[in-house]
Amino acid sequence: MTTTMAGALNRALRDALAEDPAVHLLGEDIGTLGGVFRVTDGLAAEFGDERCTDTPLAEAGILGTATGMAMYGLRPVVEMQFDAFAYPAFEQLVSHVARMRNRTRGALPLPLTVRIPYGGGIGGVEHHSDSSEAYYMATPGLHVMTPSTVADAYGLLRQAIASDDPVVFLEPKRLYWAKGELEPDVPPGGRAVLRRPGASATLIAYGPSVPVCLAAAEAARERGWDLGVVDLRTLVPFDDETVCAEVRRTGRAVVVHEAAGFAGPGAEIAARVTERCFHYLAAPVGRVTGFDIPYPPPLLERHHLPDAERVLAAVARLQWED
Amino acid sequence: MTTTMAGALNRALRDALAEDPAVHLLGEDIGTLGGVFRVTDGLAAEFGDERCTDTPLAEAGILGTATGMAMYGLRPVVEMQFDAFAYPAFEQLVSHVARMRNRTRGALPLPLTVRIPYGGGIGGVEHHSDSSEAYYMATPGLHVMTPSTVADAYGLLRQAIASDDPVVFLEPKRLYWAKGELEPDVPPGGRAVLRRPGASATLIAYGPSVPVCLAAAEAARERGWDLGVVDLRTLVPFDDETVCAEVRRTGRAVVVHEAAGFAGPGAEIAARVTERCFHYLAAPVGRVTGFDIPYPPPLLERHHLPDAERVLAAVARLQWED
Amino acid sequence: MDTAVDVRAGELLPEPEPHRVLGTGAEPDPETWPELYRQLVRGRRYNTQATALTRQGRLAVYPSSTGQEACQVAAALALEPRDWLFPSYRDTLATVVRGLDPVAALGLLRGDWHTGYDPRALRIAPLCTPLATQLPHAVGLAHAARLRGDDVVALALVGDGGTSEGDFHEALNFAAVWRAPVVFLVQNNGYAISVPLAKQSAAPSLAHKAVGYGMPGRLVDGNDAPAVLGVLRQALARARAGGGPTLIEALTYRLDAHTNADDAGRYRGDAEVAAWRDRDPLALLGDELRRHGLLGEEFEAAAREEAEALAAALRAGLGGDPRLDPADLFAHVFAAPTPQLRSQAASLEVTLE
Amino acid sequence: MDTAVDVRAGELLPEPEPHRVLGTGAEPDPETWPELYRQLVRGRRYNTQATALTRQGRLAVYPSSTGQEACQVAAALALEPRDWLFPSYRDTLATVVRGLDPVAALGLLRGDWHTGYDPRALRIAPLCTPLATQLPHAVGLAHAARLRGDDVVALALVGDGGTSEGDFHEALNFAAVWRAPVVFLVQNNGYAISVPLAKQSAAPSLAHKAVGYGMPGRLVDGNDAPAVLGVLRQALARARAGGGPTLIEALTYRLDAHTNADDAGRYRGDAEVAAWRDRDPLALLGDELRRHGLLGEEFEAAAREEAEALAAALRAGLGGDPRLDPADLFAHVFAAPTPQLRSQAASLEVTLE
Ligand SMILES: Cc1ncc(C[n+]2csc(CCOP(=O)(O)OP(=O)(O)O)c2C)c(N)n1
Ligand SMILES: Cc1ncc(C[n+]2csc(CCOP(=O)(O)OP(=O)(O)O)c2C)c(N)n1
Ligand SMILES: [Mg+2]
Ligand SMILES: [Mg+2]
Repeated sequence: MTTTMAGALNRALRDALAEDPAVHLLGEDIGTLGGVFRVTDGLAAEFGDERCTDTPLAEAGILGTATGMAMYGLRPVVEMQFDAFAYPAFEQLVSHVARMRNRTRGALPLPLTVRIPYGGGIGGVEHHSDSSEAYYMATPGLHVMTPSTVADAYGLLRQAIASDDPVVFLEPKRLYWAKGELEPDVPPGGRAVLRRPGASATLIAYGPSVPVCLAAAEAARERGWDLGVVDLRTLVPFDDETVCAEVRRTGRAVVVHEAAGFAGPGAEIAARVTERCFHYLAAPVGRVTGFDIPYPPPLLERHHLPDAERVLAAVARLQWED
Repeated sequence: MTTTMAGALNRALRDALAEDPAVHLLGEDIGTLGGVFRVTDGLAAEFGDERCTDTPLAEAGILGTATGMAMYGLRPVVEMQFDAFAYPAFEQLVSHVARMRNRTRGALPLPLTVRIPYGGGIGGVEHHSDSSEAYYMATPGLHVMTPSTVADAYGLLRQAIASDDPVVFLEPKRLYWAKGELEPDVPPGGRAVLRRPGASATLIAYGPSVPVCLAAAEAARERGWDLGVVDLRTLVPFDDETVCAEVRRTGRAVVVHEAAGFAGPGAEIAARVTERCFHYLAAPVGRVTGFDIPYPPPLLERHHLPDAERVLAAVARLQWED
Repeated sequence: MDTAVDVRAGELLPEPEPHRVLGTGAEPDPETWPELYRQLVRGRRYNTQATALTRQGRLAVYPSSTGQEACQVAAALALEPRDWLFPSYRDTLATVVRGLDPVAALGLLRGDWHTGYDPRALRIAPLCTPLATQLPHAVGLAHAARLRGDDVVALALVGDGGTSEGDFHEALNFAAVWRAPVVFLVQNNGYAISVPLAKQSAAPSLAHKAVGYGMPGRLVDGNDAPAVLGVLRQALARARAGGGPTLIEALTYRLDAHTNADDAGRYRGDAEVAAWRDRDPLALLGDELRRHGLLGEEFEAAAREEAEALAAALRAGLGGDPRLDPADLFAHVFAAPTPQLRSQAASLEVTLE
Repeated sequence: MDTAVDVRAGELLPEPEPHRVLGTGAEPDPETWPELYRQLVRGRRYNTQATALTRQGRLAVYPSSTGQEACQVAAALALEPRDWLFPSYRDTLATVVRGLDPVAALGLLRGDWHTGYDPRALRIAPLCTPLATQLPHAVGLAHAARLRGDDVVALALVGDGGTSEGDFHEALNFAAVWRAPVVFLVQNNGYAISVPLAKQSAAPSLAHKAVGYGMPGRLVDGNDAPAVLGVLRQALARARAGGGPTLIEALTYRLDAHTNADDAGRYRGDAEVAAWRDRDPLALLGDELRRHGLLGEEFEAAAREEAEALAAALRAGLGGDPRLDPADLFAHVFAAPTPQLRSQAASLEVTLE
């Protein structure tokens, strides 16, 4: 079935609600309105206000009450309206959601999914385009997933909701309307997927940057480079095996993401790939990222976001001479 | 003058209050009590409640009102009582403090210092021992400083308060009672310092891990390694020059910190050092860090925290054979 | 150990009925009422023009204050130039009434730099998007001014939805404990995007929150411009005199959708909107002025003309595409760019060459 | 468009004087009062013993509830076994009165694992340290129980300082909007570490915050155990019957320092403490029971004996050093350890060999 990523997410939520009465959705404007991105469209009508609830406008309250619901055995799925509006819930996320299982030595698992639309490229004003994944990656106790395809949007979200651990599920805003095939079976979370094989170098990306890398790989053919593209799909846990197998084969790698480079996700990826593939590397792992600046005004965002051009420039820097 | 780090910080605050009427301290229990670590001891008595204010118990409120005070031209210095208790203020920090200058194109600078006692090793219960520096490093618009010596505690805090930009000032709890010489002149923020020269390999650390590295370097002599120790002092901006000069000389490096390894500060440090020193490196940059777990109970923390033993084990892995 | 409750409690509760002036037989004030009316007419035109410009792609998004102009205008007019205004994203109109260049006020919503003006020039804080986060700023600024001995009051605007955020609570509490010269105006327009007030709060009124902080709560008809102005002026005077903060809830209605991108038909019916159209703040004040013969044809024509001039200025000012310099991406992150930012700026420059 | 304020407002305000039972001539309840007293005696001994154990290094830290035992005991006794208790770090005693193993309750404060017990066994949430963050958990759990059709009420404890946090506000608002079966008990002991209530709030009382959420606020003498129990039982019954949440403020006093590590002499005088010692909850109830001849010597002796047994159990249970397994560091981060955690666990094992 062909659908959009928003449609696939909607379908995943619907199927989860239908299959498991413990699943409850909470968020701002997710009921009657169906969410500002329409990801919950029709769900309140189908399952009622108590399964798909418009909460008061308070993110710590949303995540905190969802935590209590999970303590009672429900499986809450929380929507944060935009990336930057998840920050008020940061304490609940870091100090409770990520730690409840550990703090209680397994007695209180916390099966809770936090859906966060993230990233730029949609012309959003201030606070509507943050790439905040580094914060979640740096918080032990959270799984972090982010789909780049329609199939993964459905499949990973179902897995996230079914997980007995808390999952931060990052939805790339600018792919909400991208179309693709919905296939119910996708590889499990924690596994990266080679979206495109390539012999010259490996591009490592996730979420909104995967299509950028695929475009770059396409354009690279003209320049004689055969670039592979790995889609991480899951940032925590990290699939060292798949990523390193590729990098060892090609000996060259570039990590691409929208988040600021400094202490961004690419730092960890570059560091761990280097630790594991050092003697295979012809050049240091490249990073193509957003600049180390607050997210810029929409009219300048195209300069900030990695594009195929910048990816190829980084590939060119991979010391092809030697 | 010999004093403790807590004493040096107290002195820095006192001198700043005395010199600049725009400096105001805000925090929980910083007035009458002098702070739970006594860093503000005597300041309310000397400068009055309005210069050193016991606020209501609400961290977002503290940082948010301090932001408003800075907008009016004051220089607030905020104390967060413990690392994990800064999380409620995360939205104010990320969405406002870090961005006010940029958002207003320089019209509203935000000269504000956020002091945060951080790190473990003091037997603190849950939420009292977090190493949260990765969050601040990943937030463009913030300077991040952390002293490891009494002299830097004084000097860097004075610089932080004098800075026209917001500074997250991380105070290593377990060094509060460490003694040293107070010297008013220290190198400027943004500059790393070589605490100990060494020819075999370079240990890169900051804050509470600097003494650990110095001890490791001392112990390493027996094993025939001459280890240098770089104290970063400032995580943002990062002193590539000093760090890379050392690593190029030794060809081997290990980063040490208490924070969890995954997406921790060491990821950025290892990645950027590798980018800049790739062909000088005999081995990938090592990382000795806290595990990827929520901070453990006090009775287990010694296993979690990097010690000289673990540092030396990492040094041993730096491929000395070839 | 005296555990008896403070007797002031009763005085801090809001009146049982929202304060109203229009239609109560109150004597019109020829100084302020016509001026309020003139601004309401301008304000309405500003709203309709800005909304129209979104349709033409000249503005990325516009959260209209149509229906709420009485609050917007009164908020701006109640303040002295030395005071500070803390607007939310919906309050561009208030900034324009306060004197901000109408095009500069829309910078954020146009995709340009987040704050298209110098906040210190007219003492208008940046339009604030993260809900309720501007409230502690207002408190801190007011507190700082008082510490400095300056006669400055801060007025902070927030929506009904925003009152649910923790920052609302913390700000009001700090204000009361510090007796800061700050006034909080909640524009209760019945909705937070699609969420009606009943899902936001079960309180008798939002103004009833005030007593829990130890400040007075006032309730006012938010479509009655003289009433809003009056209540605001009282509260500001009280703050100025050292009496501390006040929470004001203005009952109003957002006649347009949340923004041009929103489809209000999904969550509210026409009948409800129609009922509020009958209480249009322009009509309410205009009718009363006419009844008292205070709205000459000439005055009305001049007001309309002025409004059209404002609309024309908007169209002209927003006609072209703003030219932003990519180098500015790095210019104001810090007082002086770090070495890292300098090198990133250089790399971008190379790409752009 | 009906803008008149809800008439219930008046009913939601707290009584002008805190509710009291002792010394009012109320008939003693022979069912509950002696049991309350027995628990108060145990509770006091628990507090003194735990504090003593900090001095011997057997406990890392202990936030004592000496002086607040009436609140602790009443909170535990007011609940049914099927209900849930959400304690803060100061409320170990309440968990012990509810039936938790007195040594397990102190795990956190001993440096052992954060929660030394299975929260589901006795329906006691983990002792919560980040202030007020447990309140939304209580609301969510109560809401979930109601959605499931279970007859479960949650009781959440918080301090006066904790009421300043945003999470307090958000939790109470959610509770009221959802009519969740939850009761909030604020133990107003006058201080947040060193900060007195006057720097925390300017409200007539903390119970006055309730009306701002649309729930009843009750004020009770927190050293009057039957009064606290009565008010709690009313509120819990109301919640159980679908009446929604209640905010209760209990006026009490922390006779000890904040924790054993705190020096209370820095921020409060002896006279203040002495005045509160005169209103010791044990003495208040004991005297009244004695006046009514309800406290036989035998009963008193048995209570003391039980208390000593509890203290002895503490000393015995905390005598040795707990043995923690370093492998457990990795065991419960996730349902199943990630490859990364497995390899970190392996590396630690190697070091320890
Ligand atoms: C912290 C935060 N959460 C969510 C949002 C997204 N959002 C923008 S406007 C809005 C509704 C606000 O309602 P209200 O406070 O009543 O103001 P109004 O729009 O009616 O003027 C929401 C949820 C936001 N801007 N900030
Ligand atoms: C979010 C947060 N900020 C700060 C602290 C540090 N802290 C621990 S107890 C305390 C005082 C709490 O006072 P109150 O709520 O009145 O409870 P009490 O200790 O009097 O029982 C503070 C500031 C914390 N635990 N959590
Ligand atoms: Mg609204
Ligand atoms: Mg207290």
